[in-house]
Amino acid sequence: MNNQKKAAHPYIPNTVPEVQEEMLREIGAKTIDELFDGIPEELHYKKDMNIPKALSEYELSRYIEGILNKNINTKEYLNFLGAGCWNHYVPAVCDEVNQRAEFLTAYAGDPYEDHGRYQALFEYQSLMAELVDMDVVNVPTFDWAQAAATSIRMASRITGRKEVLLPKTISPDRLKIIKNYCSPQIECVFIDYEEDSGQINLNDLEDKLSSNTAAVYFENPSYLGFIETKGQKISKLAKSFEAITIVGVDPSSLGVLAPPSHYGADIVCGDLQPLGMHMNYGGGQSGFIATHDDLTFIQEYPSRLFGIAPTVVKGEYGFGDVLYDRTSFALREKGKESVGTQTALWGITAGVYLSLLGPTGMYELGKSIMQKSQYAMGQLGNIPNVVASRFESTNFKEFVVDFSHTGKSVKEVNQYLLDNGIFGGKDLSEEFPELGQCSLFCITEIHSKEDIDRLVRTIQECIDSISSKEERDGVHAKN
Amino acid sequence: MNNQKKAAHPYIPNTVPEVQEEMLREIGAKTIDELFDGIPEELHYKKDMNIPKALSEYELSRYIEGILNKNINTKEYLNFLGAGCWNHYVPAVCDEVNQRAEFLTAYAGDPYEDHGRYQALFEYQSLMAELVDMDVVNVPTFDWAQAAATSIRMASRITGRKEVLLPKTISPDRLKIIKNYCSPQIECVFIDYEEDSGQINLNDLEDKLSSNTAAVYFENPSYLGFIETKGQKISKLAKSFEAITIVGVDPSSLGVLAPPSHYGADIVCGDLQPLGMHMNYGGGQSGFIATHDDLTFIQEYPSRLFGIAPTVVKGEYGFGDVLYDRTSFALREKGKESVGTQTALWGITAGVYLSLLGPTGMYELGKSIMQKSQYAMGQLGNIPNVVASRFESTNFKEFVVDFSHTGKSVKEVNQYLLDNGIFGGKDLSEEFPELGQCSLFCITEIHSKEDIDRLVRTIQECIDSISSKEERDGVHAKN
Amino acid sequence: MVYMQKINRDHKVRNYHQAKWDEPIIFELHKIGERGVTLPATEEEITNNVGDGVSAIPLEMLRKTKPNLPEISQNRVLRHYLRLSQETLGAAFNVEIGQGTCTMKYSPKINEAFASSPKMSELHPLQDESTVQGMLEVMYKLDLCMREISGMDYFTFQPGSGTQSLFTMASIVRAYHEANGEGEQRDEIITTIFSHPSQAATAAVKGYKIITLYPDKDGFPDIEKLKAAVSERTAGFVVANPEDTGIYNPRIKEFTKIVHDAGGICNYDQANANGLLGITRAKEAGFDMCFFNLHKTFSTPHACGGPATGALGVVDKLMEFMPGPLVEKQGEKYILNDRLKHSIGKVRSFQGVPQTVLRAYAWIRALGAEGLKDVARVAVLNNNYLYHKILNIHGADAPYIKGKRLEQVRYSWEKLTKDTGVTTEDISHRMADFAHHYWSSHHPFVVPEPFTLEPTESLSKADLDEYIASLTHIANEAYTNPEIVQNAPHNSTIHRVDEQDYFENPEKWCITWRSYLKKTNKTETINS
Amino acid sequence: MVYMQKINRDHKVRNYHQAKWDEPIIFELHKIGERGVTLPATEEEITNNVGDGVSAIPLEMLRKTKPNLPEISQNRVLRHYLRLSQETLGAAFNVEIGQGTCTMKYSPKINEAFASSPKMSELHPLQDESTVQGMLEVMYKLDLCMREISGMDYFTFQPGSGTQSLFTMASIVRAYHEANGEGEQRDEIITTIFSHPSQAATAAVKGYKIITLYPDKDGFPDIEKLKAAVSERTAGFVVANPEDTGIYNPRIKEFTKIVHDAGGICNYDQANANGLLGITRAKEAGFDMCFFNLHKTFSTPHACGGPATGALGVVDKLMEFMPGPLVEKQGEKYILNDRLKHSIGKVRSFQGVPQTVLRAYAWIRALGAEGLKDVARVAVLNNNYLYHKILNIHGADAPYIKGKRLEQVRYSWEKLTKDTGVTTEDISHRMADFAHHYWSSHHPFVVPEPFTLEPTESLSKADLDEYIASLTHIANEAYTNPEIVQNAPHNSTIHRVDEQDYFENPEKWCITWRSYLKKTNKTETINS
Ligand SMILES: Cc1ncc(COP(=O)(O)O)c(C=O)c1O
Ligand SMILES: Cc1ncc(COP(=O)(O)O)c(C=O)c1O
Repeated sequence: MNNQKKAAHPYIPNTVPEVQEEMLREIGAKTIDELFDGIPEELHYKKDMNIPKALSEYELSRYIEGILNKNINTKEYLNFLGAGCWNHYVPAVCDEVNQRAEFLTAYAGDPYEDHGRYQALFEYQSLMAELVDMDVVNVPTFDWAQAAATSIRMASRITGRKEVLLPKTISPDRLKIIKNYCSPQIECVFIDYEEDSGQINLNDLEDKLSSNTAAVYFENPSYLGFIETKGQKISKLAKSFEAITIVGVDPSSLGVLAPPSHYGADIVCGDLQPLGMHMNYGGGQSGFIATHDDLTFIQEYPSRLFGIAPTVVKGEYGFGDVLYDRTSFALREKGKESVGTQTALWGITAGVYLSLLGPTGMYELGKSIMQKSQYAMGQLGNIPNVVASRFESTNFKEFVVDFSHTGKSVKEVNQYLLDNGIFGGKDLSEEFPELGQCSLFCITEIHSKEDIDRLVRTIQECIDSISSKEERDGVHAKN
Repeated sequence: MNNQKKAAHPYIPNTVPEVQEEMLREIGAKTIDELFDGIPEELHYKKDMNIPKALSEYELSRYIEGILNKNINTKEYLNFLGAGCWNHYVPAVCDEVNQRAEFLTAYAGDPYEDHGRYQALFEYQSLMAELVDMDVVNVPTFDWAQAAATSIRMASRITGRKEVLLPKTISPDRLKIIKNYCSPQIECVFIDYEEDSGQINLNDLEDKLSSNTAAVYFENPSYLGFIETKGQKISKLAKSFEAITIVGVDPSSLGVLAPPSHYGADIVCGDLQPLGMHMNYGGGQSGFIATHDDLTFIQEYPSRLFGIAPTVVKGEYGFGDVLYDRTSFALREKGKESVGTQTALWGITAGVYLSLLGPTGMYELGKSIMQKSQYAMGQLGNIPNVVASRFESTNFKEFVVDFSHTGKSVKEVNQYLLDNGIFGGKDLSEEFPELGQCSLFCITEIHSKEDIDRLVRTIQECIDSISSKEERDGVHAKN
Repeated sequence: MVYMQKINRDHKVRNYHQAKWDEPIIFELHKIGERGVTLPATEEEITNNVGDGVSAIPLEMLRKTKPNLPEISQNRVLRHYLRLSQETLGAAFNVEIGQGTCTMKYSPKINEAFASSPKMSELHPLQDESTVQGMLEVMYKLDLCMREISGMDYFTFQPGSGTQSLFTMASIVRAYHEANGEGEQRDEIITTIFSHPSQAATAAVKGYKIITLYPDKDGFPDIEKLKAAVSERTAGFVVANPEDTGIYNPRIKEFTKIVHDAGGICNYDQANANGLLGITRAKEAGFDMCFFNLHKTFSTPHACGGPATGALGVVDKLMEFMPGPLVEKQGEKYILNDRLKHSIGKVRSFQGVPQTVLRAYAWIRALGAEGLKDVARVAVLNNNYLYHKILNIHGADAPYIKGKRLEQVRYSWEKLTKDTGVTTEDISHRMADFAHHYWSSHHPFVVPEPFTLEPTESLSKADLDEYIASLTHIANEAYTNPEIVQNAPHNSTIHRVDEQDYFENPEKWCITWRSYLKKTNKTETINS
Repeated sequence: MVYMQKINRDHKVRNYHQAKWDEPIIFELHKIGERGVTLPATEEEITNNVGDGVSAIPLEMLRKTKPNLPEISQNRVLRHYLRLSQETLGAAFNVEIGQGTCTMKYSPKINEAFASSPKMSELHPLQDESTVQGMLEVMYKLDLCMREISGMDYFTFQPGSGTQSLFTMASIVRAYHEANGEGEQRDEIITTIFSHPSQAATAAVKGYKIITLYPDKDGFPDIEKLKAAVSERTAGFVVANPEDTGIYNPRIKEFTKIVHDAGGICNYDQANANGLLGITRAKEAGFDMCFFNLHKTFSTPHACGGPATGALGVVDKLMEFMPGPLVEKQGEKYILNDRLKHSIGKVRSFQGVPQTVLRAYAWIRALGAEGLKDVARVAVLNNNYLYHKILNIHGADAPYIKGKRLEQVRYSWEKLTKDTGVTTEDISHRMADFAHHYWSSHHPFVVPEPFTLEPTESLSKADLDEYIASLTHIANEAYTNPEIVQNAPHNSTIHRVDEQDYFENPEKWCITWRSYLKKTNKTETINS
């Protein structure tokens, strides 16, 4: 009973020696090593990898939990960061569905094994289509940035043109991705914004539009949180140059904000993360693209598009891939861009979220975000020398707070907030130096009045205080 | 868009007014109130219940998490409490299975709807049967205490006798339950233990055995953690009086300890909690009963017993209730005791646990508990004036540490440990005053050497220190 | 034919098939040497210090051979149980109406998140009170809610079910009379035939003689029989109201008065209180104790049959008899009070099943007073709608007084069985073909060919209509094609268990796999 | 006949039926007024302060009518998706062999517990570094492990998949040559036909001309063609090894040398590295970059097709081109370094999908160096066993060089199709009847009537035998009863999609429900 052999690993049943021998016999090989004979001797790795030895499940869980305990999460601290990843409430049903072992571990089966996956994604497409009020939505891509890049490439293919106009207020992080996806074929040209309002400068837009313009891309709400109100004018201008209008949108706004299709967008894209995804340190992002049911556009999607069809049995819904031959799966480099594993589970989850909230929920979501963020702007604006919001536009969810006149840098304010259990807004001073000491705050439905008041109180305190570090160093922040 | 009606509650679809009207029309009623006409006016509750108004899911989750945050759990503090609820590692697969929506929300369906539930419980019975090496195991009862009480009542019915002998070292909490379940029909008589070893005093047992004795009940390991070694002798003695031997057992010991059937037990019972149940503040308890495949015993089970059978289709396993007509479901007060909702999900989970660990895992579990608890006893015993273990017997998992000679009460030691992030042992000084300042510590496979060393260090510190309270009060603990 | 055509979905019953995985018994998955999970290695320093540990075990107590458990890799264990789970029709999956008296309602997912949080699941029941203030707060606050709902004065959540609550009530009745010196004399408990069998059974466990009242022609427990039954031997009375018939007994206050006048204690079985929340209370009807099943009315999941909780409330004078400890509030702190003078002791280890208490409390807070009342109102609306529709099905009836019912109804297929030979059991099997549960009744079948349905507030009108359509469809089949019903199920995981005495004959029954192997070793293989 | 008889379980293929729920499309569950979840109410003080909030929205930007989403109670939404989940054959449920090239292995449950912990899931990606030290530690330590496994010098986990890794590699190739002033000149990337289509496709996205090598008679990319292809226009070479055939190209070092000599960069697609862990490494084979799919070799769940992670490693000289930021260790602290001189910028928002990085790291730690090597050894053993058995099935073959294969094989039913008319697609459908996945191949079908199987280390011999038995059974059916194969599936949730051009014809395709409603409104209902 005590002379135990090396046990099989729980994840690898056939580490049992007798089984290995039996299988080798069957194959007609003597050793497992023999099976690797096809690899030239010189390429055999002879050393032991420097990776610690196996942990049992309990040891592993204690070890990993120990590491994770070094994090401080947004349930522990009050969070006002947004800037592309937003702190919304995730209904428990969303988690239940995406943690179901079936959905969690399915992959690329046919509708005959994975009917449920196909239906759930078809439903996601359909629900999202209602939110943006367009007839075609794809199986999700990676994130907003990549969805935007693909939308731009679609526009470029459709128009045969090689230039895209984008607003200067675009998220720098997102822009990096778009640029990389567009280069070398498509050039990114930037449109100025109106200094007071942040809105796209229509004159500049008109100046830059040309017969080279494949598309005008803009966002609503913008990265800096304000609502771009001249959507209709922008898309008309674009159309007048036969350019395509692409609008990136935060779907959590669409219960109250007009969907871009209502002001002339040809392609709508954005991120699903607000619709039921935990932030996951950024791992909840998921991109969508929507268009009208127009062959010209549909055939340019690189993504899978699931369609509905009857089966040979009366009453059954079947599903399958629409125009599969567009894809790189079918045509390799001749296909439209590329497709592969993206973020399907988040698509299913977003579908669950939209089903749960329904039209009223989406309206209330938007409304409560409008109310709470306006309240926060008002309260923050009451702090002497704090300007909230920096831009004279209407904001949704996010807004720029200007600390330039407080004698404190955003960095200092954020450090003070952190010391008091609050994650302050995104520091914009590097990305947008022209704005001075500005910070992007995000308020959603999860913030109670007390949360906002606490933020305001703490910032007030911070501004009133001479930071202890300053005291220690005997210097004052200069800005 | 703004004039919203009172929304339907998410949990109650038919709170939609139009639907209610339609249904009332169908029924032929005017109002819902009318449906309650059968309740006399004077019994209608006219007031509003004093229960706060509904919270949305997010509000609820923040509220409840706020309350739960007031707890300190055993992942945060190092825990050495056992005493009937034990801190073992729960493999993730156990949680996955018992959180599956199907198992979580099933109840009392037939095998034609709930085949999986029947099979999983049949398998649990079968796995547990191997652990105790007997042929019959029931669908789980509430907990060890109630399983023991039922075992005693079974014995009483079989023998027609009204007295049960129990060791004085039995868990007081468990005893309260047994007594309540036995009264008024069956009297509990206590057997002395040997002062040095804690073992049942065989002379006293022999004195108390008589033709009134329905059963001798004892535990292995005992509540105080030592292994009762004279099982064979006890059961022989019992048999010589035609009494039934019942042994309560901690199943986590059965990889290394002989199952009671090997030393003459007729009925074996115990708690499943160590086999894959989180402690849940005591909500993980679950009782089992096992016997031989003997009609005399089987017909006395109050519990459901699932059996296997063929169906009309070749190769199908079917399941159903064996001897259903024993139960109170079938026979009301003429049935054997009573049956109803108990702890079936924990039975399924224990089955998963046993399947995961297998024979080797159960052996290693027992072995590592033996090793670690012996190590802990050794190290604690090295602290001057600390006696570990109080009893000269071999222990499994738990052991009694005697602080009587340290000048500290268990209460003081535990407070010191608590202040240092450790839940100390169960204070026995009230339950077993004859033992002085004794404490029951529990060591399982989850405790690392460093955990044990930390405990020992901290106790050493405590004993070395004059507690600040004593200092403040200017008094010394007297004991 | 150019455009897409609409897919015809006019079928009236669901085109269903249950998952069928044909899984072996877990022992058949055994492969020597495989492992499902490994355990933490004991540190070398410990092994050096104490050796292998097991050698310390006295030889007579050492296990000689390892238990004959299967050896299976983790993946395969998980796959097995995942498959079995799919073969189980949980309440979350079906139009859950057919398990009458069980109040199968929606168990909100958010409450599972609370219950499985380590802040709940990783608490040891003997932790210092200062470290479980949150847990105690929940228990205390649920107590307060329950008091509002029932009018009782104190609650315990120790009982692990309705049955254990009934047992606890019987225990308290005994302790009460004993404290009054009438313990011996009062040896009878009165109950009714439509009450849950556990009412009678648990009273018998507590040593009581049982007197069972049968229904009068309207379906109410016969009040004249009650009058005749009470005496100085009456210890208590235990009843549900409504009973399984769903008819509220309007004379209940007379009942409790009769019992009280005879010196007995009145116990209210409110396992299914779903039609009564905020509508009427135990106290006003004259009861001394009542209990609720948190796993029924209060939405906690049924978990294949527990763990669960019976929330037991008592009036003031019975407080000192309750099982301890009780959670109390002392200033800002919650404490456990275990100093109840005449306490019956305990009925379940520690504090019962606290994770269920937490779920129930969260459920109440998600509804508020108004929502709780909506629960009752909609449950009753749903039930009356169903009732109305079923009375229109050929062959179906609901015995006893006509008019409205509360939250459930016991129906009868007496006519259909007479007409067609198809029994309620056959229909039960056939309902499985459409993904429905369907329960007949406890024994004895006072109502012939009974079935008992309880739609809760969780179901929509569309759900009810689906269930009704399935019943109607099967009733039609019974009249037109009875074999299809009698040979059902057809679309379940398994087919009918072969009609032999596998469960009654000691030579054939196999309660465990080892028993199956032993018994079948003596015989041939069958090809049924 | 007295004793229990053994139940005959000698059937060779699984007696299976997939769950079939016949669920409507979610819009059909709409009932006006129902709600799935409610949102927190805005406090009155706020409303008093700012009004309804929406009035502030400029009129032209205000949504005029609510989105036409369905209104459904929570219970029903959950029921719908739970049912759909059961209709999905997740890897956790089947003998997962049939999705060749996808490395469908066991995703340990413990890793899901880590990933769904709020300590992971509730982190915002822009939190101060001091508050995400645990997260950064995991990323850093996985980087170190990956370096060991590959020999590369730095890893990024930003790419969201294998495809995005390939895109990133192409981006780095471009940036590298641009930095060397050869950006314009080097405009060709060489790949192979047996490589994943994304290799060619992503290079094309980065503006490259693609040169595709076809296999020689043994199945290796034709080395002579490579020699002919390279030139001063060669920017890079990208290849998998083994390719989908499972044959390791023993001359791989010659390949990389040829490309290097021409000035190109060599990229190794190691999406499926399951046969190679601890056996052979990218570095020694001469590659400059490689990537692993954490959702394949490293066990993270495939999630219906993401979120996922491609772990991309580069040699030192390419470090400055990587997408930023990288996680680095500075003393005891982990920091994000975003100061890479020639960085291509980014490919995915923030840091990619960190919860997947966490899972993969936990998986590696559960295995250790030895366990990782066992993964490769057993994956290869399993594959050769399967290969050996399949070659014995009448009608099946595996083209190209005979002898051992590594972790997968591309097979062919060429003979069976010729003999019987049954195609690989038919067999795919029939495999569903026994709960199996089965994948043919990417296009074009270089191998006729192909199928591609990849058993990982997660499967036992019994699992493999079951899969083989199903294939053998179907091959027999093809020869004896081809219709049953050609009309399959029979036991799936649904039957074959009607053979019309529903997915190719713009008048018929319906990519959303609203589109379906619009198009079918113009037509009759069909009763297919
Ligand atoms: C009226 C009534 N009483 C008691 C019970 C027993 O409850 P439990 O199953 O929790 O023991 C039930 C359960 O169905 C019931 O309906
Ligand atoms: C060899 C190879 N490369 C690339 C990929 C693409 O990976 P992903 O699906 O993650 O984009 C795959 C996926 O199947 C693959 O097998």
